[in-house]
This record gives sequence, C-alpha cells and structure tokens, in this order.
Amino acid sequence: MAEQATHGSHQHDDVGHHVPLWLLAAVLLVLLVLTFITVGSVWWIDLGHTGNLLMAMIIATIKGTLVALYFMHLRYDKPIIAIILIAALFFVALFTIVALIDTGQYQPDITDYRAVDPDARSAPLLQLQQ
Amino acid sequence: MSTATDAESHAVHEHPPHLAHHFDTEEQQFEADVQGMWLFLATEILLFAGLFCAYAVYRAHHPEIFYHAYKQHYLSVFWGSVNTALLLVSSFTIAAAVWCAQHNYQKWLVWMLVATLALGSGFLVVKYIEYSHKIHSGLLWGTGFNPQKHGHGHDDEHNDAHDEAHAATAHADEHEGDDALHDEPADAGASADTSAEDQLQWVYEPGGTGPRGLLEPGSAIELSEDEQVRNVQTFFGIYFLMTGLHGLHVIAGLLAITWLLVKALKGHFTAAYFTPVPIVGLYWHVVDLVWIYLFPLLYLIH
Amino acid sequence: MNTLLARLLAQTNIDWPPVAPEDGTFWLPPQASTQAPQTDLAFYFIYWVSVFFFILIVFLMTVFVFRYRRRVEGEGPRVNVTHNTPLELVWTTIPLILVVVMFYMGFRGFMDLMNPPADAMDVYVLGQKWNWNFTYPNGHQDTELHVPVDTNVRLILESQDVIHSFYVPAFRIKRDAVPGRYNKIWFKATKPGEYLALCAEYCGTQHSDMLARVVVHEPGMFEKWLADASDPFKTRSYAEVGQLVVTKRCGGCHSIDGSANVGPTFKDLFGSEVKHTDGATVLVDEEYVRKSIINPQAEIVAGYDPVMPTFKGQLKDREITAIIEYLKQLAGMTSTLSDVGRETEEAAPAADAAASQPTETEKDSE
Amino acid sequence: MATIPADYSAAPPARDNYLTHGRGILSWLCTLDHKRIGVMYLVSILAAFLLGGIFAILIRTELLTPEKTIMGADTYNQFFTLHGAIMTFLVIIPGIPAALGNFVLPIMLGAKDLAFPRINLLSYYLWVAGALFSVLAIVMGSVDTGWTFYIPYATDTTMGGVIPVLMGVFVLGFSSIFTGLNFIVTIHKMRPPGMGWFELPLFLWALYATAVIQILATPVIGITGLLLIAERVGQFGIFHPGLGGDPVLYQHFFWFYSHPAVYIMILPAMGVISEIISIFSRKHIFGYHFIAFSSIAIAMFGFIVWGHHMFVSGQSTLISVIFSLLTYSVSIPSAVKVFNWLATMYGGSISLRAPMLYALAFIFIFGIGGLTGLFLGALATDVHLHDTYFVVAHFHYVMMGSTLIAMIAGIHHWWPKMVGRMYNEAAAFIAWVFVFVGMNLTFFPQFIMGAHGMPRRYYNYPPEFENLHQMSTWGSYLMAVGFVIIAAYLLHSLFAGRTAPANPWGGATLEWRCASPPPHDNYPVTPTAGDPYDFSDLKYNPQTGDYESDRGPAAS
Repeated sequence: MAEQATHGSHQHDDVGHHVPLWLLAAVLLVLLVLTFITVGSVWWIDLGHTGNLLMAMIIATIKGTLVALYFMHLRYDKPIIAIILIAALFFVALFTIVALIDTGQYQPDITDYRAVDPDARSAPLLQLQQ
Repeated sequence: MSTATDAESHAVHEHPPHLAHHFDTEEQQFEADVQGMWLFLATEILLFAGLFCAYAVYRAHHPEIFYHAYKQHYLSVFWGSVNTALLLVSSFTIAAAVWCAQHNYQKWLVWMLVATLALGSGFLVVKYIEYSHKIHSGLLWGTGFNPQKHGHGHDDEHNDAHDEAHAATAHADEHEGDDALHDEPADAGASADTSAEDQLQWVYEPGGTGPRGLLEPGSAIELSEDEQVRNVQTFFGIYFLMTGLHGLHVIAGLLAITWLLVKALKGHFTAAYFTPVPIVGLYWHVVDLVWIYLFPLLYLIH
Repeated sequence: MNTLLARLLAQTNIDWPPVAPEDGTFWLPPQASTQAPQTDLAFYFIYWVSVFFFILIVFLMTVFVFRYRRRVEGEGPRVNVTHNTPLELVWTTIPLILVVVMFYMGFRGFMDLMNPPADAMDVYVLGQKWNWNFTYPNGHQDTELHVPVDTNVRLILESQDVIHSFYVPAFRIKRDAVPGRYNKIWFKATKPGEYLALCAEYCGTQHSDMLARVVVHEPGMFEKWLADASDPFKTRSYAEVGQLVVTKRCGGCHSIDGSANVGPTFKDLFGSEVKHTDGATVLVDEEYVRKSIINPQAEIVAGYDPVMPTFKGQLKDREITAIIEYLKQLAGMTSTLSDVGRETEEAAPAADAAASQPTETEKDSE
Repeated sequence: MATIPADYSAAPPARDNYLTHGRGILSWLCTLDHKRIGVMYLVSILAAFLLGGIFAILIRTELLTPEKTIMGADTYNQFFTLHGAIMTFLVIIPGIPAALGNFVLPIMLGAKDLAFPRINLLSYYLWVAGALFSVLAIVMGSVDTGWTFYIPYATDTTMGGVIPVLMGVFVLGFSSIFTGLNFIVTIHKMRPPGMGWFELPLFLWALYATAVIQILATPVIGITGLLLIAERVGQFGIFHPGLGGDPVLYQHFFWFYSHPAVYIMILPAMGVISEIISIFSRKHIFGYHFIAFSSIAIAMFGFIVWGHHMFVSGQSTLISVIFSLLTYSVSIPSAVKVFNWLATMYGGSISLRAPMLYALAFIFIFGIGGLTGLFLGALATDVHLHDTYFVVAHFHYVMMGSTLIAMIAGIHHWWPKMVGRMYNEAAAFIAWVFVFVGMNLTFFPQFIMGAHGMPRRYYNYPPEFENLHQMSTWGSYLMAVGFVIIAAYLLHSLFAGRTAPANPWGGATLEWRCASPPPHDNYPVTPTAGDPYDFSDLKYNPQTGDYESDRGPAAS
C-alpha cells in the first residue's frame, strides 16, 4: 500500500489523467448496446428465472466496471482507489450473503407460523407436525 | 505519500493560488481530494447495500411476489429503459465535461454541464410519471397497497387522484422521516384510492396481531386462483425505498452540477485548477452505477 | 462459598420462587435440567482459563512496575529487546487453541439445545405484553408452566406484540418469542420444585414483571394437576374459579383490595358506573365485563392507559362467567351460580347453558 | 511517585500559539485549525459524558431497592435508553478519534492540518446537530426503546422521541464517517519525509484501523435508521411482522454496524495505551509490527462476528455456530496486544505518572472485560448469559473501564501539549484510586448477578439481588466522585498549573518536538521523522523538567 509519489515537481503540472474523448464515446456506445441487450433479453432469451437474473447481473456488472474504469478514471488512478471500491463491494456482498443464508435457514419457522389459522389457535392445534 | 520537494526548496517556492496551505504540491492535493471522494462514495455504495440486501432477502424467499409484480406489468419497462439511457448519456456528458475542463475548453465545459443537467432532470420527470401512475393505480407500500384495474373506467377521479399524487409523491420523496408527515401517514396511502372505500380495507394492526403477517392479495383486480399472491406490498415497499433514495441522490447530484455550472460560467475552472469537476463527476457516476443495478433488479424480473 | 452467596443473595419473603435458591454455586443457579451440566462445564472451563490468564497478566504487571520502577527521572531502560517473533507466535497459538476448545464446548451444548427430541411434549408459549400464556397439549391454557420431571418438554414460542424472551435460569435455557414466527426450545427437568421464568428481551413498562412460575412435578403428579386445572368447575364454585383466574391472569394490573394499579381495581366495581375516556358513563354489568375482556381497547376507563391486551381465545366462556361471578362477590352481591357443577337455572347468558352440563366440559376441553 | 523538579515557573506560555492565534468566539466556531476543532470536540464530548453519567447515576440510584425507589417504570426505561444512546453515539464512538485524534494526528505527522479542514469542521457541527436531535428527542416525549431500537417495539411505541433520536443517529453517523475519511486520506497523503508505513506511531495505526471501520460500517446504521423511520412514518413493512416483514432481519442490519462500532470504540483506546506504555517505560515498544497488524486484524475480524448478539433471537443454528467460531478470532489480536504491552514494560524504567496509572488500570480492566467476552462467545454459555447483567458488566468493563479510562489517560498524556499547563500529580493519584475502585465495585457484582439470571433492563428485579445492586450503586457513586476530582484539578491546572515544557514525558513521536501548546501552523518547517519509539537521544533536563533531544533543538 505504500505508494511513495516520487516525481519531479514542476510548475503547473496537469493533475489527473486525460481519458481521450473518443474512448469515452466508445464506452457510452458499449453501455447503450448492453442496455439494449438486457432489455431485449426479456423477450428473446429465457434461461429460467435464476438464469435471467444471473445474466442481468453479469451485464450490469460489465456496465458497472466500464463506467468505473473509464468514466471514473479508475484505470489510471493509484491502486488504493481500486482497493477502496473493491473493499466496499466486498462488505456489501458479505452482509447480503450472510443475511440471505440466515433468513434462508429460518424461513420454515415463518412459513409454519403463517400456515396456522389464527382462529384455530384456541383449540389444541397440532398442525405443526415436525 | 511524502512530498518530493525537500524542505529548503519548498520555502523558496511561490505558492500556487489554489494550493491549500497544508498541502505541498498540487498533485498531492488532487490525489487527496480524489481519494477522499472515493471513500465517501464507498459509504454511498454501502448505504445502498442495506436496500440491496433487503431486496435480495425478500426476493430469495418470496419470489412469487416479484414475478407477480412483473406479470401484472406494475412497472413499465419502457420508462425504465428510457431512464437508464438518460443516465448513461448523462454519465458520458459529465465525463466529457471533465475532459473539456482539463483541456481548457471552457465553452464546451458549460455545454456539457447543461446537457448533464437536462438529462438528469429528464430522469426525474420520468420518475414523476412512473410515481403518479403507481399512486393513481393504488400500488403503494404497506397498507396503501390496493391495486385497481389500470387505466380504463377511472377517468372521473383522475383529477383528485392527481392531487393525491402530489401529496404521495412528496411523501414518497421525503419518506426519510420528515416528521411533518408524521401525523397522518396511513391517510396518504388510504385516500389515494378513493374508489377502494367499499372494498374490505385490511386494517393494519400493530405487532403480530395482523393475520399471521399476511396482507390480502389485490382484491380489486380479478386474479386467478394460483395468482392470489399475498404480501405484494413488500415489492412496492422495496421499490419506493430504492428508487426514492436513488431519486434523492439524483436531486443532490443535480444541485452539485448546477453549482459547477455557475462556477464554470464565472470561468473558475482552468486547465491548472478544475478539481471540483471530476469530484462531482465521480459522485454522478456512482449515482448512475446504482441505477445500472436497480433497473434490471426491479424492472426486468422475467 | 455458599454462606457468602447466602449473604449476598439476601432471602426475603416473596411469592415468586427465587431465581437463585440456596443450592446454586457462587456463580451459577442450581442445575435443574439436563442442559445445565453441559452449560456449567463450558462456563467453568472458560472461567478457570480466564482466571489463570488474568492472574498471570496482573502478577506480571505488578512485578514489572515494582522491579523496574524509575528511580530518577530520565533513567533509561534496563533491557532493550524490542521484538521476539517466536514469543509472539507462542502467545498467539496457545490462546488460539484454548479458544477453539472453548468454542467446541459451547457448540456441543448448543447443538443439543437446538435439536428437540421427537417424543417431547409440546407446550405453546405465547408471550404478550407483560405475561406468559402456556397452552398444554389438551388445550388447557395457564399462566404457569407445569411439567413432569424427567420428561422432554418442547416449548413452541410465539409473541402477540413485541419481542419477548423466555428465560429459565435454573434450566439454562433462553429463546426469544418473536412475533410473526415460531421459535422452538426444549428441556428435560431433572429436579422437582418451583423455578422462575423471566422475560429477558426488553418489552416495555412491565418488562420486569413479566414472570412465570415453573413447577416441576413429581412423577405422576403432573397428570393429576392437568386434569384439575383443565376443568376447575368440577370441584369449585364459579366464584372460586373466578378468583383463581383473576389472581392468575388479572392480578398483575387489577387489584382486588381497592389499591391503585395499572388498571382499575375490581373491588366494588361490578354494578358501579364508570366514566370512559370518551366521556360516556357505563354501568358495569355482565355484558360490559365480557366486552372488556374480549376487546379492551374499545372503551378505556378515564385516567388509565390503553395497555390491556385482548384475552380473546385465551379465556373460555365459562371462565369469563366465573370472573363475572367473582366480581359480583367482590362487590358484595350474592353469586347466582355459586353451586358446584350441578344443573343451574338459566340465569347465566345463553352461551353459558352449553357449559353447565358436566358431560359437556370434557368435549369442551378437547 | 517519580521525583518532580521544584523550580517550575507558573507563568503562562508567552509565545503566540493556537490558543492565542485568534480572538473571540467566531475565531473558535469557524476555525479550520484541527487543534481548535479537537478542543471543541473534547469539551462537547465531556459535556455529553456528564449528561450520560447523570442518567447512569439516576439509574443506579433507582436500583437500590427492587420496587420503586425514586422514579416510575417508564421514566426508568427512558433513562436507560438515553444513557445508552448518548454514551454510545455521542461520547464513546467520537470520543478518542475526534477529540484526541483530531488534535494529535496532524502534529504526529508533522503536517499543518488534516487533509480536509472544512470537512473536519462540518464533522463537528454534525456532531452538534446529533446532540441537538437527542435533546429534541427528550423534549418530544423521549424514547424508551433501548439504544438498540428493536422492532416491533420501536415502531409500536407511542413515544414521540424515536424519530428525532434516529435522525440524530443518522447525522452522527456522517460525522463519524467524515472523521474517518479525513484520517485515512491524511495518513495516506501527508506523512512527513522519513515516515513510511512502519515508522507510523501505533496511535495512528489504531486511528487508521478505526477510520476504515467507520467508513465501511457506519453507512449501514444510516440506512437502518432510514428504514426504521420509514417503518414508523409510512409503515413500509420491511421489518414489521404485522406487514410481512422480518424483525430478525432488522437485528442483522443493526448489529452489522453496531459490532464493528464497539471496535471503533476500543481500537483508538488501544492506540493511546500503546503510546503511553512505551513512553512511561522509556523502552521501545515490543513487537511493533504485531501490534500494528493486530489493529488491522481487529478491524477486519470485527466485520464477521456480529451474529453473536443474536444467538437466542431466532437466528438459525448454522449461522450461530459459524458466528461463534468467528467470534473467537477477534479475541486473539486483543490478547496479542496485551502481551506485547507487558513485554514492553519488562526491563523498562516505569514511571507512575497519571497517564501510566490509567494505562495500568486499562490493562487490569480490559483483561477482565476481554476475558468475560469469551463466556459470551461460547454458544451454550451465551444462551444462559445473554441479555443478563453479565452482558451489562462485560460491555461496561470494555467500554467504561477500557475506552473511557484510555480516553482519560490520553487527556492526561496530551494535556500539557494541548493547554501548555501541568496538572497536580497527587490529586491525579487520588482520583485514579476513586475511579479504579469505583469502577470495579460497580460492575464486578453485576457479573455475579448476571450469571445467576438477573436479566437486563429490569426496573423491578427479584429481591434476592438487592445486596449486589446496592454494592453496585455505591461503586457508581465512588466513580462519580473520582470523575469530579479529575475535572477539578484539570480545570484548576488551566489557571494555576505549572508551565508545561515541550516534552515533559520524554516522548519520541513528532508531537513532542513542537512547542506546548503548539503554534497555529504546528511546524514552520516540516520535521523529518525517525523511529517513533527510540528514546535514546532524549536527555532529561531537571531545570526545565523537559526531555531535550541532543539531535538539535526542538523545532519550536
């Protein structure tokens, strides 16, 4: 992580990297095409619910990386910036995955509760078998 | 990162105008600003993480709600795609604005910022259209979820539903707990669907006393037996939270770009000093990044 | 050690069974369930490891402070070693091994606790704002948890309003009662006696009064108690049953001697006029008492908070009639239904007629 | 205690310094100088600490007898909620980073100020806004939900103060984020020549690890607060069971932030203790790399353990087992730090001045606090001990006994640098005895009560715990007396304290190379940093009571 910025100091050095305009335009075009594919896939491609979700997420991630790399100059910045973004995304994933696993594990408790008819509660209900 | 200039030559160095007294070189200041902004953007990403996690949990365990919402075409894919395109292009224009600032094309910089503002405002207009359609059709969160048949047969109350729309939109946008709205939260939802008085209004009882935490399916519209999906209000709870919070961030972004535009018009940005432009640009790109994920998750559930 | 514990835990006369009666150890309450020995084993293992390391740290610290104290300001250190990687590895791996053992001991007890045996007797525990309600397999509902000794009992916890937590220190069990879902926990009581169950998750004003008596019966006594509790009318008059139900369910908020409490007192209440928050004054008659039990929030007596939970589905009609009779007795009126379980005239409301024939009661309690 | 030279002049420091640089209230309220913002933070945080402490004393007085002693049940519930909320969000999370960190970090780096001075001032005013929201909450009907705001109680309670407190928490979250953001960028971008990552003082490593947690965890409490407000105002039904929501999911949201938050509290305290132990033993810190990396390890492990707050809440067995195992990973770095401090003291030249007294108390109390955490990490024992006074005692030992005591140690350590005055050592020793004895007398009996099954937040407790509660209440009075004595002699030192030399304790980090109190710009010329724990070149000068470096005059 130690990035010692050793460079000659000169008057009015231009800070930050110049991303050429044509590259920006190209990235925009790719983004629009990808959006078109995502929306189009609703009617043309059907990989089942989870398949469609996965495809949509992959396309969205590609679009996201393109925006981050070129529009946000991530590709030309110091590695610490990429580390910050990746750390944030890692903790988003950690939080979501653990919440998913846990809610998945105890979901039966909720569905059992909802399956029981409230009015029958006064009688000795043993609808809950297991 | 330590300064490259040794102590002696620094003292003799004449201090460039935009360099803060506690920084040694402009390069150091610019990189510090960019790193600081990226750290703030990490917190924005994690702020939305809470909503994405709630979305993931409720879609994983009640997928039928999300497929039902899609099959009923509650959200219009057309307007969603338009919004996505608007934000992508606005992302391009602000990136171009950074390029213009770096190359000292001050006139083009102004035009690019104006374009970004226009596209961003367009996004909000489309959001307004979508929200008013939801409110008109009674597709709200929590107890406000009482869907009527869409469009036909409801022109007569169109006007007052329209007025309700403003109240509810304001409500939807400032749902972040503006306690001014605290006093009649349920009414905003209930009064929105004036034609629903006669239907059995499921009275929301606090705590678990509700019928096992299950809300009646949309009784107003004819649903086949297997389509009787309960708790569809969860979808709209998450929809309005996500798009509402995102909408607030779009508004904040537009305000920041307006501030940039004013400074650009005054000619504050030159090739030597233009740092605020990429900083606001980074913020705008993250707002676009969040929408890139929101769009497929909410609009394209097939 | 126990005498010190006795002085620390001063015994005063209380109607609740003590949480920590005499025969616990200095640290832990008595072991009254199969879960307790496992938990205590893990507790004491961690305890002695902690004591060892704590005394080691404090001893070393005090020795260093006196042996290497600074005699004159500015004096340098006696030794100048600044790092020793093998030593660092030693005091990383040893604690690591110890904590993994601690994890395993806690894990073993927990797995046992989280997997109720199949043959367990099911008791439904309903937590509501500020009392517990237990539903036994034969449908009898009670505010006390009675269990036979040496029998697996599975508690199925649910809540009516906010999160509560069912906690019996003597059994070392605790589980939240979360509204909107079932939570399960089981225990096998090993020592007959009376224990205290408390609410461990904050739930409002009377969170600290949300207690329940847990009675572990000698072998064979439980069935006798359940039969009697399921049908109190067989051996008692309506008024006596009413007194039983009122002390169990209503005593927390309504006093019977006129003293102030969360709810209005029951003394001389029946037949009197009460003013409601909306200004209307109503005669307290049978219908009013019945309505206040089923839907208390509809009319609240002026000057009291609307905190009374509904007892709909928890009290059978006969029990409500019994409460009414007891209220009449408290108001000095003669009770028209004081005879024990025999044919009674039609004075009681129609709904009660079905309940008066003895044969009905068995079917009713199914 | 160590001999103290007699001939100190009581004259105030004559030179121009950051205190005399600007005059008038505006020069303070609109200052961009990190030192002034640090002092303003310190005063505000100590005021909030006083308010929280008053609630604590009232709660302890109420618990003298099982039944009603001085207040009703609702008032008691409000007081412990406010005590919890004020102490965590207003005092102990911003405590060391914002008050001491703001003041010391730039000087330790030889820098003129933090990377973003304006954001630093914004962070202070966000803290003030958070405090005002808390006061507004008290006025608007107070809040009785406990500082955890568990749903559905937090959405169903009729108390009017819940929303203002949540807005306060949201605003304080961003105040914490901006402090963390400032520290990370400053440490990355503004280190002096000669200071690589491994010449960084350990207090800065601790602040860096804390800042990483602040950036990555605080936004989640932000969104949790928003969702809770939305739940209350608009009945969104994300968490509320009555609308198909899941209250246990709320607990995941809440604890995902709140456990890392306890490491936001303890890490800076460990940083302060590392500095003090090394300086007052006049010996190079032992195992620098291990202490530095254990700070980062605690920050990272802190994110994967939050489930141990939910073992009995209906969390699934699989996830509970995983969280219990991971929870033990966090105890190892803390143990490594304690052992390294002891190794630092071995063979040193230990001077028992006030900061060192509190550092030793820290090791003693954090020892108990940390080890009792092991009981709560094991699944079987946590089922018995969860939500009892055992937990209350554990987190008070770790928060009150460790972080607060370390903050007091830090205040005593940098007091000469902050105000240019020395305080009375004898009074400091007396106050230390009161605080140390009072703290242990207050919270150790609670371990016994908790293990016997005394639940948390009980207004009317089973009578058999009466004696233990009375011991605990008397202990809290002792501690309160101790804090009053501290406040007395520190305020006294402002006016009549001896003039402080630049380096009274003989520290080797950069902040001791500038004057006490430092000039507005800290250093006319950025100093070159060396090994932060190399005391060999510092000689003690009895006349001035100062440690002078023979590598040339202090850069004052």
